[in-house]
Amino acid sequence: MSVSVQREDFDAGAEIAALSAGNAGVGAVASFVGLVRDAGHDQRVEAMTLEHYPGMTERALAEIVVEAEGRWRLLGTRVIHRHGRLLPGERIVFVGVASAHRGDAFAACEFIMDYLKTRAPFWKREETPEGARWVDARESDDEAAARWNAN
Amino acid sequence: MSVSVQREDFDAGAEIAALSAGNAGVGAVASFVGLVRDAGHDQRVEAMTLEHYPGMTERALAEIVVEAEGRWRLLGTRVIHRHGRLLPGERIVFVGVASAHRGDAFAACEFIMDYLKTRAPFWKREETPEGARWVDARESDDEAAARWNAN
Amino acid sequence: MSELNILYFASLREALGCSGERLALPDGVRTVGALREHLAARGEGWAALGAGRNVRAALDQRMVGPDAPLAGGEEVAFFPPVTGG
Amino acid sequence: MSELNILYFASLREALGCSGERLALPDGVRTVGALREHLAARGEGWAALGAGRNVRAALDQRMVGPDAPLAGGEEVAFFPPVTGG
Repeated sequence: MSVSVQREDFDAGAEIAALSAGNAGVGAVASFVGLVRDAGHDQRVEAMTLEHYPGMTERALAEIVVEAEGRWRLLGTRVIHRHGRLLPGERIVFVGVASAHRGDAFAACEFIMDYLKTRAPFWKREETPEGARWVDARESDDEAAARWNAN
Repeated sequence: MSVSVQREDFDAGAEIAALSAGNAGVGAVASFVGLVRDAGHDQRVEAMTLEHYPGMTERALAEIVVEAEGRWRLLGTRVIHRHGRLLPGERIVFVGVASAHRGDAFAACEFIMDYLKTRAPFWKREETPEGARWVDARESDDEAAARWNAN
Repeated sequence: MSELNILYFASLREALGCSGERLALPDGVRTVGALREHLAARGEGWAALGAGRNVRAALDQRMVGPDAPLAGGEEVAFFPPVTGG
Repeated sequence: MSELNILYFASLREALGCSGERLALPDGVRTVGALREHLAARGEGWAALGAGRNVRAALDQRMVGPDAPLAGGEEVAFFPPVTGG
Protein backbone atom coordinates (compact mmCIF):
# COMPACT_ATOMS: atom_id res chain seq x y z
CA MET A 1 0.00 0.00 0.00
CA SER A 2 1.22 3.47 -0.80
CA VAL A 3 -0.60 6.76 -0.24
CA SER A 4 0.60 10.23 -1.29
CA VAL A 5 -0.91 13.67 -0.78
CA GLN A 6 1.02 16.12 -2.91
CA ARG A 7 0.93 19.30 -4.98
CA GLU A 8 2.75 17.69 -7.91
CA ASP A 9 1.20 15.91 -10.84
CA PHE A 10 1.60 12.14 -11.22
CA ASP A 11 2.33 9.70 -14.08
CA ALA A 12 -0.60 7.26 -14.27
CA GLY A 13 1.24 4.93 -16.65
CA ALA A 14 4.26 4.67 -14.35
CA GLU A 15 1.99 4.04 -11.36
CA ILE A 16 0.08 1.30 -13.19
CA ALA A 17 3.34 -0.32 -14.29
CA ALA A 18 4.71 -0.19 -10.75
CA LEU A 19 1.63 -2.03 -9.43
CA SER A 20 2.55 -5.18 -11.36
CA ALA A 21 6.34 -4.80 -11.59
CA GLY A 22 8.16 -7.79 -10.14
CA ASN A 23 4.97 -9.71 -9.36
CA ALA A 24 3.83 -11.95 -12.21
CA GLY A 25 0.94 -13.09 -10.03
CA VAL A 26 -0.78 -9.81 -10.94
CA GLY A 27 -3.26 -10.41 -13.74
CA ALA A 28 -5.33 -7.25 -13.37
CA VAL A 29 -4.73 -3.58 -12.63
CA ALA A 30 -7.81 -1.39 -12.37
CA SER A 31 -7.21 2.32 -12.07
CA PHE A 32 -8.97 5.63 -11.92
CA VAL A 33 -7.89 9.18 -12.74
CA GLY A 34 -10.05 12.10 -11.63
CA LEU A 35 -9.66 15.44 -13.41
CA VAL A 36 -10.77 19.05 -12.99
CA ARG A 37 -13.82 19.69 -15.19
CA ASP A 38 -14.41 23.05 -16.83
CA ALA A 39 -18.05 23.11 -15.71
CA GLY A 40 -19.64 22.93 -12.27
CA HIS A 41 -23.34 22.33 -11.76
CA ASP A 42 -24.27 25.42 -13.76
CA GLN A 43 -21.20 27.58 -14.39
CA ARG A 44 -17.87 27.62 -16.13
CA VAL A 45 -14.98 26.72 -13.85
CA GLU A 46 -11.74 28.61 -14.47
CA ALA A 47 -9.71 26.98 -11.72
CA MET A 48 -10.11 24.98 -8.56
CA THR A 49 -8.27 24.97 -5.25
CA LEU A 50 -8.18 21.84 -3.13
CA GLU A 51 -7.84 22.45 0.58
CA HIS A 52 -7.05 19.49 2.82
CA TYR A 53 -6.39 18.56 6.45
CA PRO A 54 -2.70 17.68 6.58
CA GLY A 55 -2.04 14.54 8.56
CA MET A 56 -5.64 13.39 8.58
CA THR A 57 -5.74 13.10 4.79
CA GLU A 58 -2.94 10.54 4.68
CA ARG A 59 -4.42 8.68 7.64
CA ALA A 60 -7.93 8.62 6.16
CA LEU A 61 -6.67 7.40 2.78
CA ALA A 62 -4.57 4.70 4.42
CA GLU A 63 -7.56 3.49 6.46
CA ILE A 64 -9.69 3.30 3.32
CA VAL A 65 -7.02 1.20 1.61
CA VAL A 66 -6.72 -1.10 4.63
CA GLU A 67 -10.47 -1.61 4.55
CA ALA A 68 -10.31 -2.46 0.83
CA GLU A 69 -7.48 -4.93 1.50
CA GLY A 70 -9.70 -6.63 4.06
CA ARG A 71 -12.58 -6.98 1.64
CA TRP A 72 -10.80 -8.17 -1.51
CA ARG A 73 -7.69 -10.17 -2.42
CA LEU A 74 -5.32 -7.43 -3.53
CA LEU A 75 -1.67 -7.55 -4.60
CA GLY A 76 -1.02 -3.80 -4.56
CA THR A 77 -2.73 -0.45 -4.07
CA ARG A 78 -1.71 3.11 -4.84
CA VAL A 79 -3.56 6.34 -4.00
CA ILE A 80 -2.35 9.81 -4.97
CA HIS A 81 -4.40 12.93 -4.22
CA ARG A 82 -3.22 16.39 -5.17
CA HIS A 83 -3.95 19.64 -3.32
CA GLY A 84 -3.50 23.31 -4.18
CA ARG A 85 -4.71 25.22 -7.23
CA LEU A 86 -5.49 23.24 -10.39
CA LEU A 87 -6.80 24.18 -13.84
CA PRO A 88 -9.48 22.41 -15.90
CA GLY A 89 -8.04 19.24 -17.45
CA GLU A 90 -5.49 18.78 -14.68
CA ARG A 91 -5.36 15.49 -12.81
CA ILE A 92 -6.61 15.48 -9.20
CA VAL A 93 -6.54 11.90 -8.00
CA PHE A 94 -5.17 8.48 -8.94
CA VAL A 95 -6.32 5.17 -7.53
CA GLY A 96 -4.75 1.95 -8.79
CA VAL A 97 -5.38 -1.58 -7.58
CA ALA A 98 -3.57 -4.78 -8.57
CA SER A 99 -5.01 -8.24 -8.12
CA ALA A 100 -4.84 -11.71 -9.65
CA HIS A 101 -8.30 -11.28 -11.18
CA ARG A 102 -10.24 -8.33 -12.52
CA GLY A 103 -13.30 -8.61 -10.27
CA ASP A 104 -11.32 -7.84 -7.13
CA ALA A 105 -9.35 -5.06 -8.82
CA PHE A 106 -12.43 -3.27 -10.20
CA ALA A 107 -14.43 -3.55 -6.99
CA ALA A 108 -11.61 -2.35 -4.74
CA CYS A 109 -10.75 0.56 -7.04
CA GLU A 110 -14.33 1.81 -7.12
CA PHE A 111 -14.73 1.23 -3.37
CA ILE A 112 -11.62 3.30 -2.61
CA MET A 113 -12.91 6.15 -4.79
CA ASP A 114 -16.37 6.05 -3.21
CA TYR A 115 -14.97 6.09 0.31
CA LEU A 116 -12.39 8.74 -0.57
CA LYS A 117 -15.21 10.97 -1.84
CA THR A 118 -17.02 10.83 1.52
CA ARG A 119 -14.27 10.23 4.08
CA ALA A 120 -11.03 11.89 2.99
CA PRO A 121 -10.78 15.51 4.22
CA PHE A 122 -10.46 17.46 0.98
CA TRP A 123 -12.56 20.44 -0.01
CA LYS A 124 -12.87 22.01 -3.47
CA ARG A 125 -13.22 25.73 -4.07
CA GLU A 126 -14.11 26.65 -7.64
CA GLU A 127 -13.26 29.92 -9.37
CA THR A 128 -16.06 30.92 -11.73
CA PRO A 129 -16.76 34.10 -13.72
CA GLU A 130 -19.09 35.13 -10.88
CA GLY A 131 -16.53 34.55 -8.15
CA ALA A 132 -15.23 31.73 -6.03
CA ARG A 133 -17.46 29.23 -4.26
CA TRP A 134 -17.04 26.09 -2.23
CA VAL A 135 -18.32 23.00 -3.96
CA ASP A 136 -21.30 21.41 -2.22
CA ALA A 137 -21.10 17.76 -1.26
CA ARG A 138 -23.27 15.54 -3.46
CA GLU A 139 -25.88 13.21 -2.04
CA SER A 140 -25.01 10.78 -4.84
CA ASP A 141 -21.56 10.41 -3.28
CA ASP A 142 -23.09 9.38 0.06
CA GLU A 143 -25.28 6.88 -1.77
CA ALA A 144 -22.31 5.50 -3.70
CA ALA A 145 -20.40 4.93 -0.48
CA ALA A 146 -23.42 3.48 1.34
CA ARG A 147 -23.98 0.70 -1.19
CA TRP A 148 -20.77 -1.03 -0.04
CA ASN A 149 -22.40 -1.62 3.36
CA ALA A 150 -25.20 -3.65 1.80
CA ASN A 151 -22.83 -6.41 0.66
CA MET B 1 -14.21 5.15 -29.90
CA SER B 2 -10.98 3.50 -30.91
CA VAL B 3 -10.22 -0.23 -31.03
CA SER B 4 -6.87 -1.83 -31.83
CA VAL B 5 -5.82 -5.47 -32.16
CA GLN B 6 -2.05 -5.59 -32.34
CA ARG B 7 1.12 -7.52 -31.55
CA GLU B 8 2.84 -4.49 -30.03
CA ASP B 9 2.76 -3.38 -26.42
CA PHE B 10 0.88 -0.21 -25.43
CA ASP B 11 1.49 2.77 -23.12
CA ALA B 12 -1.37 2.87 -20.59
CA GLY B 13 -0.41 6.33 -19.34
CA ALA B 14 -0.46 7.81 -22.84
CA GLU B 15 -3.83 6.14 -23.56
CA ILE B 16 -5.33 7.49 -20.35
CA ALA B 17 -4.01 10.99 -21.08
CA ALA B 18 -5.40 10.85 -24.64
CA LEU B 19 -8.87 10.02 -23.31
CA SER B 20 -9.16 13.42 -21.63
CA ALA B 21 -6.88 15.51 -23.85
CA GLY B 22 -8.68 18.49 -25.32
CA ASN B 23 -11.94 17.80 -23.49
CA ALA B 24 -12.14 19.49 -20.09
CA GLY B 25 -15.63 18.05 -19.68
CA VAL B 26 -13.94 14.75 -18.77
CA GLY B 27 -13.86 14.36 -14.99
CA ALA B 28 -13.18 10.64 -14.79
CA VAL B 29 -11.09 8.08 -16.63
CA ALA B 30 -11.45 4.47 -15.49
CA SER B 31 -9.07 1.99 -16.99
CA PHE B 32 -8.02 -1.62 -16.86
CA VAL B 33 -4.81 -3.42 -17.77
CA GLY B 34 -4.78 -7.21 -18.01
CA LEU B 35 -1.46 -9.04 -17.74
CA VAL B 36 -0.06 -12.53 -18.29
CA ARG B 37 0.14 -14.33 -14.95
CA ASP B 38 2.88 -16.81 -14.18
CA ALA B 39 0.41 -19.36 -12.83
CA GLY B 40 -2.60 -21.05 -14.39
CA HIS B 41 -5.14 -23.01 -12.40
CA ASP B 42 -2.53 -25.39 -11.11
CA GLN B 43 0.74 -24.99 -13.02
CA ARG B 44 3.52 -22.56 -13.74
CA VAL B 45 3.03 -20.65 -17.00
CA GLU B 46 6.20 -19.93 -18.96
CA ALA B 47 4.55 -18.13 -21.87
CA MET B 48 1.21 -17.66 -23.52
CA THR B 49 0.12 -17.35 -27.13
CA LEU B 50 -3.05 -15.48 -28.00
CA GLU B 51 -4.77 -16.64 -31.17
CA HIS B 52 -7.54 -14.48 -32.59
CA TYR B 53 -9.98 -14.30 -35.50
CA PRO B 54 -8.74 -11.38 -37.64
CA GLY B 55 -11.55 -9.14 -38.74
CA MET B 56 -14.07 -10.47 -36.29
CA THR B 57 -11.99 -9.38 -33.28
CA GLU B 58 -12.09 -5.72 -34.29
CA ARG B 59 -15.77 -5.96 -35.14
CA ALA B 60 -16.67 -7.70 -31.89
CA LEU B 61 -14.73 -5.18 -29.79
CA ALA B 62 -16.33 -2.27 -31.64
CA GLU B 63 -19.81 -3.70 -31.05
CA ILE B 64 -19.10 -4.09 -27.35
CA VAL B 65 -17.99 -0.45 -27.16
CA VAL B 66 -21.09 0.70 -29.06
CA GLU B 67 -23.24 -1.18 -26.58
CA ALA B 68 -21.43 0.47 -23.67
CA GLU B 69 -21.91 3.89 -25.27
CA GLY B 70 -25.64 3.18 -25.44
CA ARG B 71 -25.83 2.27 -21.77
CA TRP B 72 -23.74 5.04 -20.19
CA ARG B 73 -22.83 8.65 -20.89
CA LEU B 74 -19.30 8.34 -22.18
CA LEU B 75 -16.87 10.90 -23.57
CA GLY B 76 -14.27 8.51 -24.91
CA THR B 77 -13.39 4.82 -25.06
CA ARG B 78 -10.23 2.95 -25.99
CA VAL B 79 -9.69 -0.79 -26.30
CA ILE B 80 -6.37 -2.42 -27.17
CA HIS B 81 -5.93 -6.19 -27.27
CA ARG B 82 -2.64 -7.85 -28.12
CA HIS B 83 -2.15 -11.18 -29.88
CA GLY B 84 0.85 -13.43 -30.40
CA ARG B 85 3.27 -14.86 -27.84
CA LEU B 86 3.58 -13.07 -24.50
CA LEU B 87 5.60 -13.73 -21.35
CA PRO B 88 4.41 -13.54 -17.72
CA GLY B 89 4.16 -9.90 -16.63
CA GLU B 90 3.48 -8.67 -20.17
CA ARG B 91 0.36 -6.58 -20.84
CA ILE B 92 -2.46 -8.24 -22.79
CA VAL B 93 -5.34 -5.81 -22.84
CA PHE B 94 -6.17 -2.16 -22.14
CA VAL B 95 -9.65 -0.74 -21.68
CA GLY B 96 -10.05 2.96 -20.88
CA VAL B 97 -13.27 4.92 -20.54
CA ALA B 98 -13.70 8.69 -20.11
CA SER B 99 -16.85 10.28 -18.70
CA ALA B 100 -17.94 13.37 -16.79
CA HIS B 101 -18.49 11.30 -13.66
CA ARG B 102 -16.85 8.22 -12.20
CA GLY B 103 -19.92 6.01 -11.96
CA ASP B 104 -20.37 5.85 -15.72
CA ALA B 105 -16.65 5.40 -16.33
CA PHE B 106 -16.27 2.51 -13.87
CA ALA B 107 -19.41 0.69 -15.00
CA ALA B 108 -18.62 0.97 -18.70
CA CYS B 109 -15.00 -0.12 -18.21
CA GLU B 110 -16.00 -3.24 -16.28
CA PHE B 111 -18.84 -3.96 -18.72
CA ILE B 112 -16.46 -3.81 -21.69
CA MET B 113 -14.02 -6.19 -19.98
CA ASP B 114 -16.80 -8.64 -19.04
CA TYR B 115 -18.21 -8.67 -22.55
CA LEU B 116 -14.75 -8.87 -24.11
CA LYS B 117 -14.05 -11.96 -22.00
CA THR B 118 -17.09 -13.79 -23.38
CA ARG B 119 -17.63 -12.29 -26.86
CA ALA B 120 -14.31 -11.28 -28.40
CA PRO B 121 -12.72 -14.14 -30.38
CA PHE B 122 -9.38 -14.62 -28.63
CA TRP B 123 -8.02 -17.90 -27.33
CA LYS B 124 -5.11 -18.40 -24.94
CA ARG B 125 -2.64 -21.27 -25.19
CA GLU B 126 -0.35 -21.60 -22.19
CA GLU B 127 3.13 -23.10 -22.20
CA THR B 128 3.77 -24.99 -18.97
CA PRO B 129 6.61 -27.31 -17.83
CA GLU B 130 4.30 -30.21 -18.81
CA GLY B 131 3.58 -28.89 -22.27
CA ALA B 132 1.22 -26.48 -23.98
CA ARG B 133 -2.52 -26.44 -23.34
CA TRP B 134 -5.47 -24.34 -24.36
CA VAL B 135 -6.96 -22.36 -21.50
CA ASP B 136 -10.50 -23.43 -20.61
CA ALA B 137 -13.21 -20.80 -20.57
CA ARG B 138 -14.31 -19.91 -17.04
CA GLU B 139 -17.92 -20.12 -15.93
CA SER B 140 -17.28 -17.09 -13.74
CA ASP B 141 -16.71 -15.06 -16.92
CA ASP B 142 -20.14 -16.04 -18.24
CA GLU B 143 -21.65 -15.06 -14.91
CA ALA B 144 -19.82 -11.73 -14.91
CA ALA B 145 -21.18 -10.92 -18.36
CA ALA B 146 -24.69 -12.14 -17.54
CA ARG B 147 -25.15 -9.77 -14.60
CA TRP B 148 -25.30 -6.79 -16.99
CA ASN B 149 -28.53 -8.17 -18.41
CA ALA B 150 -30.24 -8.00 -15.03
CA ASN B 151 -30.00 -4.21 -14.91
CA MET C 1 -24.42 -20.69 -55.47
CA SER C 2 -21.28 -19.27 -53.82
CA GLU C 3 -19.23 -21.47 -51.55
CA LEU C 4 -19.18 -21.16 -47.79
CA ASN C 5 -15.90 -19.96 -46.30
CA ILE C 6 -15.54 -22.09 -43.17
CA LEU C 7 -12.94 -21.28 -40.49
CA TYR C 8 -11.78 -23.24 -37.43
CA PHE C 9 -9.91 -21.72 -34.50
CA ALA C 10 -7.82 -22.65 -31.48
CA SER C 11 -8.25 -26.14 -29.96
CA LEU C 12 -10.88 -26.98 -32.57
CA ARG C 13 -8.47 -26.09 -35.39
CA GLU C 14 -5.90 -28.40 -33.79
CA ALA C 15 -8.37 -31.25 -33.31
CA LEU C 16 -9.48 -31.02 -36.94
CA GLY C 17 -5.96 -30.46 -38.25
CA CYS C 18 -7.45 -27.80 -40.46
CA SER C 19 -7.81 -24.02 -40.20
CA GLY C 20 -10.57 -23.72 -42.77
CA GLU C 21 -12.07 -24.85 -46.03
CA ARG C 22 -14.32 -23.67 -48.85
CA LEU C 23 -17.44 -25.72 -49.27
CA ALA C 24 -20.58 -25.58 -51.41
CA LEU C 25 -23.66 -25.43 -49.20
CA PRO C 26 -24.47 -29.13 -48.73
CA ASP C 27 -27.89 -30.43 -49.69
CA GLY C 28 -30.40 -29.99 -46.92
CA VAL C 29 -28.19 -27.68 -44.89
CA ARG C 30 -30.05 -24.45 -44.17
CA THR C 31 -28.62 -23.37 -40.78
CA VAL C 32 -25.31 -23.06 -38.95
CA GLY C 33 -26.39 -25.90 -36.65
CA ALA C 34 -27.14 -28.17 -39.61
CA LEU C 35 -23.75 -27.34 -41.12
CA ARG C 36 -22.08 -28.30 -37.88
CA GLU C 37 -23.92 -31.65 -37.85
CA HIS C 38 -22.96 -32.23 -41.46
CA LEU C 39 -19.28 -31.64 -40.70
CA ALA C 40 -19.31 -33.72 -37.49
CA ALA C 41 -20.74 -36.64 -39.50
CA ARG C 42 -17.46 -36.91 -41.43
CA GLY C 43 -16.24 -39.05 -38.51
CA GLU C 44 -12.84 -39.37 -36.74
CA GLY C 45 -11.43 -35.95 -35.74
CA TRP C 46 -14.59 -34.23 -36.93
CA ALA C 47 -16.36 -35.59 -33.89
CA ALA C 48 -14.85 -32.50 -32.20
CA LEU C 49 -17.80 -30.66 -33.77
CA GLY C 50 -20.30 -33.19 -32.36
CA ALA C 51 -23.38 -32.37 -30.36
CA GLY C 52 -21.81 -32.90 -26.96
CA ARG C 53 -18.86 -30.58 -27.58
CA ASN C 54 -18.72 -26.97 -26.39
CA VAL C 55 -18.45 -25.28 -29.78
CA ARG C 56 -19.45 -21.71 -30.64
CA ALA C 57 -20.20 -20.35 -34.07
CA ALA C 58 -19.95 -17.04 -35.88
CA LEU C 59 -21.74 -16.15 -39.11
CA ASP C 60 -20.11 -13.38 -41.13
CA GLN C 61 -18.05 -12.48 -38.03
CA ARG C 62 -20.97 -12.26 -35.59
CA MET C 63 -21.63 -14.82 -32.86
CA VAL C 64 -24.81 -16.76 -33.66
CA GLY C 65 -26.86 -19.67 -32.37
CA PRO C 66 -27.50 -22.92 -34.30
CA ASP C 67 -30.68 -21.56 -35.92
CA ALA C 68 -28.87 -18.85 -37.87
CA PRO C 69 -29.83 -19.36 -41.56
CA LEU C 70 -27.35 -20.13 -44.35
CA ALA C 71 -27.94 -19.44 -48.04
CA GLY C 72 -24.42 -20.07 -49.35
CA GLY C 73 -21.55 -17.62 -49.70
CA GLU C 74 -21.26 -16.78 -46.02
CA GLU C 75 -18.21 -16.91 -43.77
CA VAL C 76 -18.90 -19.41 -40.98
CA ALA C 77 -16.49 -19.92 -38.10
CA PHE C 78 -16.47 -22.64 -35.43
CA PHE C 79 -14.41 -22.31 -32.28
CA PRO C 80 -14.31 -23.13 -28.55
CA PRO C 81 -15.56 -20.59 -25.97
CA VAL C 82 -13.31 -17.53 -26.06
CA THR C 83 -10.62 -16.95 -23.42
CA GLY C 84 -9.08 -13.57 -24.19
CA GLY C 85 -8.76 -10.48 -22.02
CA MET D 1 -5.64 19.51 31.90
CA SER D 2 -4.15 19.94 28.41
CA GLU D 3 -5.82 22.26 25.99
CA LEU D 4 -7.85 21.13 23.01
CA ASN D 5 -6.35 21.88 19.61
CA ILE D 6 -9.37 22.92 17.54
CA LEU D 7 -9.17 23.22 13.74
CA TYR D 8 -11.63 24.64 11.20
CA PHE D 9 -11.55 23.93 7.47
CA ALA D 10 -12.89 25.14 4.13
CA SER D 11 -16.18 27.13 4.12
CA LEU D 12 -16.44 26.79 7.89
CA ARG D 13 -12.97 28.29 8.34
CA GLU D 14 -14.04 31.21 6.17
CA ALA D 15 -17.36 31.69 7.98
CA LEU D 16 -15.59 31.75 11.34
CA GLY D 17 -12.67 33.82 10.06
CA CYS D 18 -10.45 31.45 11.99
CA SER D 19 -8.44 28.35 11.08
CA GLY D 20 -8.10 27.09 14.62
CA GLU D 21 -7.60 27.80 18.29
CA ARG D 22 -6.32 26.24 21.48
CA LEU D 23 -8.91 25.98 24.20
CA ALA D 24 -9.13 24.46 27.68
CA LEU D 25 -11.93 21.91 27.83
CA PRO D 26 -14.90 24.07 28.85
CA ASP D 27 -16.85 23.19 32.03
CA GLY D 28 -19.53 20.65 31.32
CA VAL D 29 -18.19 19.74 27.87
CA ARG D 30 -17.58 16.00 27.66
CA THR D 31 -18.24 15.23 24.00
CA VAL D 32 -17.47 16.56 20.52
CA GLY D 33 -21.15 17.48 20.11
CA ALA D 34 -21.16 19.44 23.36
CA LEU D 35 -18.00 21.28 22.26
CA ARG D 36 -19.70 22.22 19.03
CA GLU D 37 -22.73 23.57 20.92
CA HIS D 38 -20.43 25.50 23.23
CA LEU D 39 -18.65 27.13 20.28
CA ALA D 40 -21.89 27.87 18.38
CA ALA D 41 -23.20 29.69 21.45
CA ARG D 42 -20.53 32.38 21.02
CA GLY D 43 -22.98 34.02 18.61
CA GLU D 44 -22.54 35.88 15.30
CA GLY D 45 -20.36 33.94 12.81
CA TRP D 46 -20.13 31.02 15.22
CA ALA D 47 -23.72 30.19 14.33
CA ALA D 48 -22.08 28.39 11.39
CA LEU D 49 -21.48 25.59 13.91
CA GLY D 50 -25.16 25.61 14.97
CA ALA D 51 -27.42 22.57 15.13
CA GLY D 52 -29.01 23.11 11.71
CA ARG D 53 -25.70 23.32 9.82
CA ASN D 54 -24.12 20.42 7.98
CA VAL D 55 -20.89 20.18 9.96
CA ARG D 56 -18.70 17.10 10.33
CA ALA D 57 -16.16 16.48 13.06
CA ALA D 58 -12.90 14.60 13.46
CA LEU D 59 -11.30 13.64 16.76
CA ASP D 60 -7.56 13.06 16.62
CA GLN D 61 -7.85 12.88 12.81
CA ARG D 62 -10.66 10.33 12.67
CA MET D 63 -14.22 11.16 11.64
CA VAL D 64 -16.53 10.87 14.67
CA GLY D 65 -20.13 11.46 15.64
CA PRO D 66 -21.30 13.96 18.28
CA ASP D 67 -21.10 11.41 21.11
CA ALA D 68 -17.32 10.96 20.82
CA PRO D 69 -15.91 11.68 24.29
CA LEU D 70 -13.43 14.47 25.12
CA ALA D 71 -11.08 14.49 28.08
CA GLY D 72 -8.89 17.44 27.08
CA GLY D 73 -5.70 17.47 25.01
CA GLU D 74 -7.28 16.11 21.85
CA GLU D 75 -7.17 17.52 18.33
CA VAL D 76 -10.73 18.30 17.26
CA ALA D 77 -11.57 19.45 13.75
CA PHE D 78 -14.85 20.83 12.39
CA PHE D 79 -15.53 21.06 8.65
CA PRO D 80 -18.23 20.80 5.99
CA PRO D 81 -18.87 17.49 4.19
CA VAL D 82 -15.80 16.60 2.13
CA THR D 83 -15.67 17.18 -1.63
CA GLY D 84 -12.34 15.76 -2.79
CA GLY D 85 -11.60 13.12 -5.37
